[in-house]
Amino acid sequence: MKIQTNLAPSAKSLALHAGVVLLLLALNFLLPEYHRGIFARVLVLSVFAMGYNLAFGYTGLLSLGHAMFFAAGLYGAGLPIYHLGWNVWPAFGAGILAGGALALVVGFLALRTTGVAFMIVTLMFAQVFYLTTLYFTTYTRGEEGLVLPQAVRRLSLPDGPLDLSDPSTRYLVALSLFTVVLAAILFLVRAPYGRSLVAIRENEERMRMLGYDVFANKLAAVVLSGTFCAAAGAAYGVLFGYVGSGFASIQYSILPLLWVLVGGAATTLGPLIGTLFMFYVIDTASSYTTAHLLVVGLVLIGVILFFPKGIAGTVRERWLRWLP
Amino acid sequence: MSEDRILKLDRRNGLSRRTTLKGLGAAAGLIAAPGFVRYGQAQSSAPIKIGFQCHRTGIGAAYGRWYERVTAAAAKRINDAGGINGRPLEIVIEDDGTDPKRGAEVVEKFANQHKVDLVYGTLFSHVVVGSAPAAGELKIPYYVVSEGYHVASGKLNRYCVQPGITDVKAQVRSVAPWIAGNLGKKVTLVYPDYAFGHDHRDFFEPAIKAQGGEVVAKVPIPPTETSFTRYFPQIPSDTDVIYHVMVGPAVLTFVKELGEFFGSGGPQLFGFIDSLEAVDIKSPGLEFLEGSHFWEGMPRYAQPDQPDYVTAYREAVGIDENGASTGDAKDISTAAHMFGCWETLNIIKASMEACGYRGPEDRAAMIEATEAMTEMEAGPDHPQGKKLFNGKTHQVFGEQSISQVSDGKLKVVHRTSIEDGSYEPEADYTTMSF
Amino acid sequence: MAFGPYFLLASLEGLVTAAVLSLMALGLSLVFGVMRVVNVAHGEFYMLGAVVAWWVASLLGGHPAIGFLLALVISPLVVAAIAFVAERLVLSRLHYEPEATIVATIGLLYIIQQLALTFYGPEARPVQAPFNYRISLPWFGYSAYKLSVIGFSVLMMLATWLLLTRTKIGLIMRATQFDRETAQAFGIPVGRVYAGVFALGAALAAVAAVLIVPIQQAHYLMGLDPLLLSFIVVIIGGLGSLRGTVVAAVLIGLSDGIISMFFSPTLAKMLATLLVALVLVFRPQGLFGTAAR
Amino acid sequence: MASLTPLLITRDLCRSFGGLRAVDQVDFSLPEGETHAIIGPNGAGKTTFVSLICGRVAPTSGSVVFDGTDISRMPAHKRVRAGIAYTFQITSVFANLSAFDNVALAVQRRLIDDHERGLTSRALVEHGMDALHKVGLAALADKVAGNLSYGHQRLLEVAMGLALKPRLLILDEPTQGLSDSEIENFISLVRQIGEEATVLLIEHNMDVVMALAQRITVMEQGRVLAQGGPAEIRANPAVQQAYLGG
Repeated sequence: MKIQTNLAPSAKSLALHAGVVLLLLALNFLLPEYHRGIFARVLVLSVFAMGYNLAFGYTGLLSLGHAMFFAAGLYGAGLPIYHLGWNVWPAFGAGILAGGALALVVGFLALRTTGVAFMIVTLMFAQVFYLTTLYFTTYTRGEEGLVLPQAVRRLSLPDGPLDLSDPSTRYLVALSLFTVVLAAILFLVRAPYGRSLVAIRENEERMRMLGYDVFANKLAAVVLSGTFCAAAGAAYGVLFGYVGSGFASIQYSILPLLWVLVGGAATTLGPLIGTLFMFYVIDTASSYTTAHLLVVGLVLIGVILFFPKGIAGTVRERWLRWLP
Repeated sequence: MSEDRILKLDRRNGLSRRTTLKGLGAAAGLIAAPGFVRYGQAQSSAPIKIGFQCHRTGIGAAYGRWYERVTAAAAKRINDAGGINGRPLEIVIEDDGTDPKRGAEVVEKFANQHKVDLVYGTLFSHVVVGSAPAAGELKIPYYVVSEGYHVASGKLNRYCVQPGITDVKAQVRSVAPWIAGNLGKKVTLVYPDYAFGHDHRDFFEPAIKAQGGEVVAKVPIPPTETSFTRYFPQIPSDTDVIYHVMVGPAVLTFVKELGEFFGSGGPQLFGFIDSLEAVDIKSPGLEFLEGSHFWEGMPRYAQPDQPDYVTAYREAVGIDENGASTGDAKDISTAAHMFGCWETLNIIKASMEACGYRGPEDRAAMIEATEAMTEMEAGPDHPQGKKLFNGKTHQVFGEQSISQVSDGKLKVVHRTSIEDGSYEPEADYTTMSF
Repeated sequence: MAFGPYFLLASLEGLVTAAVLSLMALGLSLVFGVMRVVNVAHGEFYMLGAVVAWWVASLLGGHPAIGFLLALVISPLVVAAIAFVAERLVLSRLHYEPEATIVATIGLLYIIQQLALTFYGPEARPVQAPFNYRISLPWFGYSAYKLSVIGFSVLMMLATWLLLTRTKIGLIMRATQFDRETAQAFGIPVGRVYAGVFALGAALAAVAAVLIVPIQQAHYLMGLDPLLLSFIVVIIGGLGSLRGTVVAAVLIGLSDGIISMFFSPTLAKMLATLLVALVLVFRPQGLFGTAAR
Repeated sequence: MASLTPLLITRDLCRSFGGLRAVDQVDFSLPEGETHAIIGPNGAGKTTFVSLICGRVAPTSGSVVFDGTDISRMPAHKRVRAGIAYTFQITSVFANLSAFDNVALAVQRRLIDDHERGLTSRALVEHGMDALHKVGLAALADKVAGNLSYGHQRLLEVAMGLALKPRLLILDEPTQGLSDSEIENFISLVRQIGEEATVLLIEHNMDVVMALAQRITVMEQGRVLAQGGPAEIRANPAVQQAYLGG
């Protein structure tokens, strides 16, 4: 009997993930213009999905309020740029901080509940956040939103500023963020902390009786998840130049859930696969029919009926057991 | 436009003086004889492709459908008359779901995948604002039909133009004198509590003050609200006029509950037809609107004295004398806004012809040609009425209609002048680089 | 307006909201209680109810009451049938696994919404009230129909309560709710009971919708807000508690109306939502009944 | 065997559910190193009592003192880290994880606190396999826990408890549902554990109790009915009447 346990990702999985990142890097030079733009967007949004996956997929916390963390990052970065003329770096940091802090407060309160009640409570907190963005329309322009001028969307680097509105730069910045978060999650899920999150998902009471502080672990997961989502939001704002309350609406809480489920919950690459897949389903469907929501609905039901583990989850179950 | 500015433009952008002058000339020609000038021989017979960003689904779907019909009618008219520079016009439609994120993606898709010459046709402000950065980055002209103040505020970029419909700031300012003169001086505002409503609030108050009136109360309605009666007690009893503007599916409820609350004895009502676009005035529960007044961008009901070109326009887009679809009397149009699609397409044609548009390399020239426009005469190209375009703010200003409900129909009782709504420009896009 | 009449008006409005909300929430609560699943498409059944009501009413001429009453019968039946089919085709195959069901019902939500948009259209369309009478109070006017909605809703709640507590169907439902395996062992066709409960829940939403269409209009996006409110009501009321559901609906309806008297409306919505969220946080079992899990 | 100060003391411990007093004024003390059984009819409050000790249930009144420290208000996970391990009455393993990973979760928690050795892959395997060896499950280490036989799952529960290296191991009806031969093995396993740790055992099977317990506490209706050595309890007429049925 050979039992192995690694607290770090195996060489095989490291190679796979490095391969995915390299492939994405190559795509920057290979993809046609339109698809490159879409991939940049999808990369940012899959960071959102990866953040959600940490809470939902790994820890089993079904939140319907993650739009508030994305939007906290979006506004946290966008408002200082727009009103105070901040640079992108500090604004990006402010966005992440805003999302992390919000996640800490919301997590601290919402984690007192479980299951359906948790879902509803997060949904309601997100609704409050959404209304807040409307209430301060004077500063946020509410649903209409704000445009971050192209001129200020520059990332200052030692070698001179990077124009974030340039398609290639934007793609590479999005890919960098994606890579950082992917790597963080890849190492996290192999690490003891990641294992305890999965175990909490499986059997919370048992974990408590093994000496784990379940609440603290879950809270840390929510904060980390919220921080990743906020990073995606902040990046979205500075890369694409629009900040609006629509991103705080319930729809944007449901979307990461769908992406993660379709791609495969509790898999490292599932969020990317799901986000990409859903984007192209809608994009393709909308060129054939106006009824593209119908297609989305059918895909969802089809996936959940026939591939309940999502795409990456099914691959893992049937073929590649080692897939993280 | 002064000689001075042309030179400035030249120095900064390195544009040839000739192009600019040509644009100017075109504009001058337009004033003299609309549709007469035919610059630039057809470079090729390949169609000119216009990407139409359409609200086919989502909250704007009721508007989107009519925008689509009017666009089809206007494109057909242009093609029947020989196209643009002899090239046929092709409309490529993408649904934006009335969502700003999807809107930006659609602009990218138009520019990079469909390779259209320009993007056009967006109505809802948040989609315009969400899509504007993409248009600016891709350097593709973005002609919106939104009535929002976003373009004129200078917050967008040089590629964003609104030449076919008056913005909300001017609309609001232009009705204020008539309200103060005919309905009363003490006004209570009822508006949705987000950017669209705040524009009405912020622009109307100074306008009515300038007329010696005052806003006695402001009643914001939260965006998620579906019933409204409970807000009506906030309307002070000494109110002369209730100024109401709501959008979205709950508008009919709003107007109906207003009627139930006040019955026939309440204050005068002045509404923006946005409250009832695509809704039959004869719907049950709206009887109390009889006698009240509405702003209309363009009259929904056929007016007895309407010019022939208006009749022709209505026929072309397929609406009957009640402003409903000729095919289905229950399918009410969004007449007060959709004319903007017609006029914008005609301006696109005029701009392209003015700059001798050949392809995407002439996009900047095309924007400049539009910027060079000033007055537009009422006529088949501009059935809503004469207009004045401000090249600095990229915004057009036109006459507005004030209509009264009588016998369940809207009858125009007053037409405001362009001066009523005019305001100091607050931006100058022409100083921005392309 | 003076405080007294204002308060009266806010309370009346709150009660109308509560009346419709409690019917809809009751449907959600039944499904939740018996099947232990969250039906995210519940709001779309409500929307379908309104759309079908418009369709029935617009087919018929004559006195508006005829169309309305017919809609009150036909619309819940049609919606129940659709829900029944959806349950058999999709939910039963998912073995009512909570998360899978949430996703499937989100899918259902999109499908129903799209079909409504395609076949019904994007417009908001009204149904005429069965009678049109405006009660003139000294301070303001009020629709008599709105008051009758409260009455009818109470009747419906009573009928449902009788169904649950006094009939064999109710007994079977409660047995299934209590313990699925045992119920199965006693020969109760659990699958069909579930489908029936799902259909009944949808039908209740449809009834609520028929009652509301003369006040608000049928629109293909009308389902979301009532869905969120029903969620809140069901959780606050406590799972599977009929009494709790009604009390919570009245509480939410009234507080929504009355809080808006004192704060700017959007702020009022924020505060009310936050308040309810905090109630849930500190009393997750709701006001009545057992903890939501 | 008993040391001077007891490892665990409860004083006047009470817990009510609604009107029902599940545990009623229980004074109890457990010397270090003892293997102690709690017996009593169903509903006597045995599981509630041990739940109060390990912190799954909070007391209505009274106190629990472990190793000289009052832990009455200490959350469960901290009590576990202080050295109280609990194995569930109803099998509660991580069904989707392998047997080894189940145990590894327990080892991992302990190693995080063990600042000298620290948490390494090697230590994890070593300690985890050690615990599995003790209960005889080493050969099944890579099997998914949910697919193990019921008896093996019960043993896995015990292994998880052992992996925590507790000072006090609480076993809640560990032999329930086991076959006779499995019970035999189990008795020798608990004897072995008893050499290193204090064991508190709730058990219905009197053969197991008599074979293992140095002292026995009999509970009835939330109260302690009797306490003493096996022979003493067997001879106690009140116990015979109430529980052993004469």
